[in-house]
Amino acid sequence: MSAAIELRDVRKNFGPTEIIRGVNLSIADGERHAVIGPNGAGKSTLFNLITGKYSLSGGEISLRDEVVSGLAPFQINRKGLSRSFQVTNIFPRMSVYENIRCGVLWSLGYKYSFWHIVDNLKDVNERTAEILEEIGLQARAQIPAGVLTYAEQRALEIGITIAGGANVILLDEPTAGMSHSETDQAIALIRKVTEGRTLVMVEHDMGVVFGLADKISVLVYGEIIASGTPEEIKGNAAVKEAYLGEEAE
Amino acid sequence: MAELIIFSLLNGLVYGLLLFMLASGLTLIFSMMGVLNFAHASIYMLGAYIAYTISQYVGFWPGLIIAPIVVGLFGALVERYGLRHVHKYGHVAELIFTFGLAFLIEEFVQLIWGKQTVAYAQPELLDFSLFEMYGSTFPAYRGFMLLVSVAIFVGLLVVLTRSRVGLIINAAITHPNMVAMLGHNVPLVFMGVFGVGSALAGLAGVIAGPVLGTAPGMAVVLGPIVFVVIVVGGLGSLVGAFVASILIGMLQTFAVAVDYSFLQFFGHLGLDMDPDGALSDLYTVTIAQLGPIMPYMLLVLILIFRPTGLFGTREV
Amino acid sequence: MSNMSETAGVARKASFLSRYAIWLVPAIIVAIMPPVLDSNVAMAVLNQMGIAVIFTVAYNMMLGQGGMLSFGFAVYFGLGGYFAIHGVNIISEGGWPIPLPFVPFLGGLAGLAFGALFGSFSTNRAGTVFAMISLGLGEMMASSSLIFSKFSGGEEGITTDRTEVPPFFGVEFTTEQEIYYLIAGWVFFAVFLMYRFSRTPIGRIANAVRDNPERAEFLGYSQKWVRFMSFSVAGCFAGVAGALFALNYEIVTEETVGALTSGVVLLQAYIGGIGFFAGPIVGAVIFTLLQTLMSNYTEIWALYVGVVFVGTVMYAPAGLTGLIMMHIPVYRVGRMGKLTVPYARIALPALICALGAIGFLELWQHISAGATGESEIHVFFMTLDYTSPIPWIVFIAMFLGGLWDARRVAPAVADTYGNALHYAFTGEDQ
Amino acid sequence: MIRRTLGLGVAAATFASVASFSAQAETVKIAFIDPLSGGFAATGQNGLKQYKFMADKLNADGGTQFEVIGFDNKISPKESLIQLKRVIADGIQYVAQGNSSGVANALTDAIKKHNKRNPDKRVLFLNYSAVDPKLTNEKCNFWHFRFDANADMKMNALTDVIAEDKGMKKIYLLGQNYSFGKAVAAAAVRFLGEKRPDLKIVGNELHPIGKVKDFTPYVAKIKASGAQALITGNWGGDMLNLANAINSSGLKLPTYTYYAAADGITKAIGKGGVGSVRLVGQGQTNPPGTDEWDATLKAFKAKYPDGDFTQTRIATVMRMLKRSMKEAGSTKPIKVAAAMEGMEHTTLWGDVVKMRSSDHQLQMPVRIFAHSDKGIQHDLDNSGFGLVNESTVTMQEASTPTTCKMKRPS
Repeated sequence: MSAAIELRDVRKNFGPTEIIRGVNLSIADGERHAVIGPNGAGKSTLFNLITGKYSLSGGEISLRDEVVSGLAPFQINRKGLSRSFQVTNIFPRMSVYENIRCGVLWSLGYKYSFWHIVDNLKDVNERTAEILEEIGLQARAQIPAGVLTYAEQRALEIGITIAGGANVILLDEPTAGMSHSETDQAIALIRKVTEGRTLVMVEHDMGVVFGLADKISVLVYGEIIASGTPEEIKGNAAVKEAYLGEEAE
Repeated sequence: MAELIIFSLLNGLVYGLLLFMLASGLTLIFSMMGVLNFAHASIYMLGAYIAYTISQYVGFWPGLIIAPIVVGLFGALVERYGLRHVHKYGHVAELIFTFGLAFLIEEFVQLIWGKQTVAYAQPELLDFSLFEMYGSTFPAYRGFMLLVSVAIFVGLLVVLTRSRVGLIINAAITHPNMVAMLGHNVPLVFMGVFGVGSALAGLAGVIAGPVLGTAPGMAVVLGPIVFVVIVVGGLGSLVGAFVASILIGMLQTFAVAVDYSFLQFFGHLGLDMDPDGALSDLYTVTIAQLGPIMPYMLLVLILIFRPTGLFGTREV
Repeated sequence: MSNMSETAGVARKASFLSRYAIWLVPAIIVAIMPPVLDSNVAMAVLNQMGIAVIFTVAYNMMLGQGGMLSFGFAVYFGLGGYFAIHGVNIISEGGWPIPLPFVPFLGGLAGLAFGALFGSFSTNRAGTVFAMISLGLGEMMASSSLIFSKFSGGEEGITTDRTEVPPFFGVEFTTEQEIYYLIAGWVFFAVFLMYRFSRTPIGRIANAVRDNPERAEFLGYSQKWVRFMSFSVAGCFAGVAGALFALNYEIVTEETVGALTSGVVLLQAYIGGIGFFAGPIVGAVIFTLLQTLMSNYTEIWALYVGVVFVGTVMYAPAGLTGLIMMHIPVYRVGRMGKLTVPYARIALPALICALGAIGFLELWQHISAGATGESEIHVFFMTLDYTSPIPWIVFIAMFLGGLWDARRVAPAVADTYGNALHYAFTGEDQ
Repeated sequence: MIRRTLGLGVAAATFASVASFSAQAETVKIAFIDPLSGGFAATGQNGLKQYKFMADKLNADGGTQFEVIGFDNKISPKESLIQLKRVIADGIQYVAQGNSSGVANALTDAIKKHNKRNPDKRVLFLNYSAVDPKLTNEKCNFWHFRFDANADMKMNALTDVIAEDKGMKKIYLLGQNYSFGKAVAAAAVRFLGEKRPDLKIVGNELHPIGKVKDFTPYVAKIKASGAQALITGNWGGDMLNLANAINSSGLKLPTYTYYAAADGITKAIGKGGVGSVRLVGQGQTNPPGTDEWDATLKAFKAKYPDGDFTQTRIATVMRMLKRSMKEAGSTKPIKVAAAMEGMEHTTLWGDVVKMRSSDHQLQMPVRIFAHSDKGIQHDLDNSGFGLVNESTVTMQEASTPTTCKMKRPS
């Protein structure tokens, strides 16, 4: 089985500061992989490198054996990788429905079409309605996204991310800032919508991580110090020292 | 030839320094507040008109002081009651607001002072020639313009590098988000900078009015050029604005002096082009004729290839 | 027609009539205008309006829908005009069998070509960088049009005689009425196409890129390419408008590509409301009316337009259309009646304030215009003597009094509206 | 200015009628389309005053009454055509324009087209100052009459003076970059080439019209070229700014001009131009020629203390128009035009002039004036300086041939 994503000796400097210092990571198809680590460990930077927002200072990233490092975000997205953002990143002045539809349009091949009328595209509208149902926002479809509640916006964020039908989904702290009950709903939602896809997520909430992930990597100071199943990570002494121990205090 | 170069240098310097007086205020405002103030040149025009009115009653010299102060206060009011109000709608709305303000100022100027050029004259005290060279004279008034501009440049430099206010402004230019965290009253600083920037533009108007003519169209002529200066100079760089001002001043003055065209260039290469052909405009055009386009070509090229400008540290 | 709160469409099952009424009703009105009005002046005003409508809607494809603020959009308008006018001259000299109504295609092609050319390097970024590049390009093209006079005719511009081209079903376009129908036809065609464009995938994605270019990139869209396409298409329709201008006035000069033309289109779009498809249409219609009608009565009409513009930017950033649209929810629940009295209450002092200001400015204008020997002027159909202090005092008092009262009642009126809106959304009073 | 907009028929009394007149006399409206704002406004505003003044003067004699209405064209050909549409919609059939040949070229085309398309609403174009030779040559048409000497006629006279100065070897041409400026440059090159092939043109430059505020760089260039004299057709703000720049650089150079007088220019030239600035024109003011002309100039000054009656041909336009209407017994443009063709007329200052039928170019004596403060009866800009007669070229000598093939409406 080929790896969904593979990082080989990935490095990133900002000026003289090295943020990512040679990360090697291979994530198998269909795996749910969580990246954890203390603040400032470089988790978000790693996401930004994978998705093409930042360019690499060294190393190589491939998606299904195809090298994607050096491509623009939209090019990487077209190869089947989609991401969400830590800070809610939606289209605030457009309706919820349109937010989702923007993601759907590309994947169904309408791309930059200037001939089709969106309202008449049955496949697009059906797919959009499906996703809306999945994320539980059907009732809010016509509301401008900017006026949704925070939890709804997070759900929409995930909805937009999966709307393109990407096989590899990167979620950046999907439950940040949520209450307990909201978090539980979010876990259920993520589990549901990423069924059969590869999931990579950055998360602080250990409950979410251990509830969702098949495998966990621990990133500390730009290096992966451990990688394994939740049980292995729980038992790893180095991790405890560097991260979990700190968390326990 | 030497005389042409010397006089072109002097005239370019006068024009360039005049541009700097406008650009310095604009670049401060732009760097701190992120607002490209379209009305800046209109404020320059207001300075000239107000000084003209003052000169009708008490002569040129009081106007030199009073007009910039009046205009500065006007600028501060614009910031306080206009720009600050629009700020919540974002930068594009601010840009459009200043654009509308420029339009409005021009209309009000026409309402108050009429549509024709007004007879704003230089003071008789300076109505003599400073020196003569190769049979041409250099008017004392231009010397005075040079003097005022240089004094302003030096003054700004001293204030910005030596004083406490200067330190705050410097910090605000390079890190606009940091100043609030240091506990300074940011709205007050903004209002102050807008007022001082306007006063500088007003002063430029006061001294340029008699030479370039005081007419309702004077803002439109200079406004876009000042934008070129600050973009080329670079965001947040007063030195950049200075260098770019002189550069544009020289560029425009020297361009007039050069009658060279592509036709001649091709001629040197041994190519004969038909000077009356259908596309002949493209190669018979002389550098002198291209003078008005050059700053804008520079602007577009800079924005495409070096959006930070020559001396800037941040992108526009 | 709002594109801020787009609806699903699939859910909407509009009958044929109500769906097309929005196009049909204006079409009928436009068609019967000439016999009803029967005036060349009115035709001239309407022709100008039609051209402004296409131009402004095209502009808003960039500003309102694509988030690109251009200060040099006249470039495409003017080039469309130049190409069209050369086209007419070539057609009439060469005896080509191309009738006049097809000439705007030429303008559109020119606009498209130059839109694509300049768009290719100016759409990398939105915001201030884009605005400044557009300003630079605008100034460059305006100056160039004076220098390259073989193409542009320099200061004098290029003129033509539109009746020299082959007649179109016997119509030679000699009268204002005939050219009116040509322009009106093109207005419907162009506005329909532009509306249609806003409903296509690229049109929707242009909105997405406007709102959040980064997010759009992570959905597979190149923000540059999306902007580039909107830009080129907008340039195309600006070219069509420029061509119609050339056909209407039979002259194209450097001002057609100049900064003032670029500024006016921004003014029109913004006053009308850039957030709505219909906004720029409203803006173009109102601006043209102000420009043509108001200038019959006052020399300082542009000043009033400036005041309206700055007022719009400050207090009604959604434009006139926005003011109407914000009442639609209230209207739907039948609560407009509750707003009538408070609105009338504030309209009265506001009107007094405005009349005072206008009277004052008119008096002032007549002083500075310096009409020799006459001290009588006509304001609001009254004859006033501006050397007497009385009209001055009255106008100033009206202005200040109206302003004071309007500001006093404004918060209460705003509250009433807020309550009505609250009711519209929640079904209960606050 | 359109009174019946959108068919509302609102009769706003925007313009008070200029004078009281007898009830039966017909009132003819004349649309004055010229720059009333911007850099050339001074010239346009002064022209409008002269038209209104002449209208009042002629109205006082009884007969056909004139009303002159100003339309601001911002010196733009496009704006002029928009104003022309208003003028036509207002039912005005006489258009007076003079500033900028670019505008005149556009207007003459538009009026020709309009008259062809609307034979019932024809318009007559009274060109009092746009001197591009094209207007009475390849672009000539029946509806256009020119009352000013064209650029060729004027240059012919100017170069006569220059040619006599045997010491003159190098000359510089500077003009505005539009049809008139180009026409002046072309005429100068042609006539100097004919009259003084040895004379070298060391600079032939066109600058953007109305855009240059500071001519100092141009003056430096002229100085550097070693020119002994300057020929310029600049007018309005462009002449004013040029004069200021020449003065402030201390350059003392013989300058041959078309329009370097009044509207602030005479004042700006001041002492520096005495003995060096010359101007080609036709109506003399110092000495005034006739008593009536002297009285007219004085009356104008009394009414408009800040103005000057500088565009003397305006007097001729109005007087010839009134005479044509009387002779035609009609105010219909086609009849008036027919009466005006070939008309011989004595101007207020005593010259005999003739409207040539073949091209509608008024034939007249052309004079060279010198800027001076000696022998001035009527100064300009209230400066004490004015224009004195230096030499006169007779009507026959001043005449230049035309290529016009006049087509008359049947």
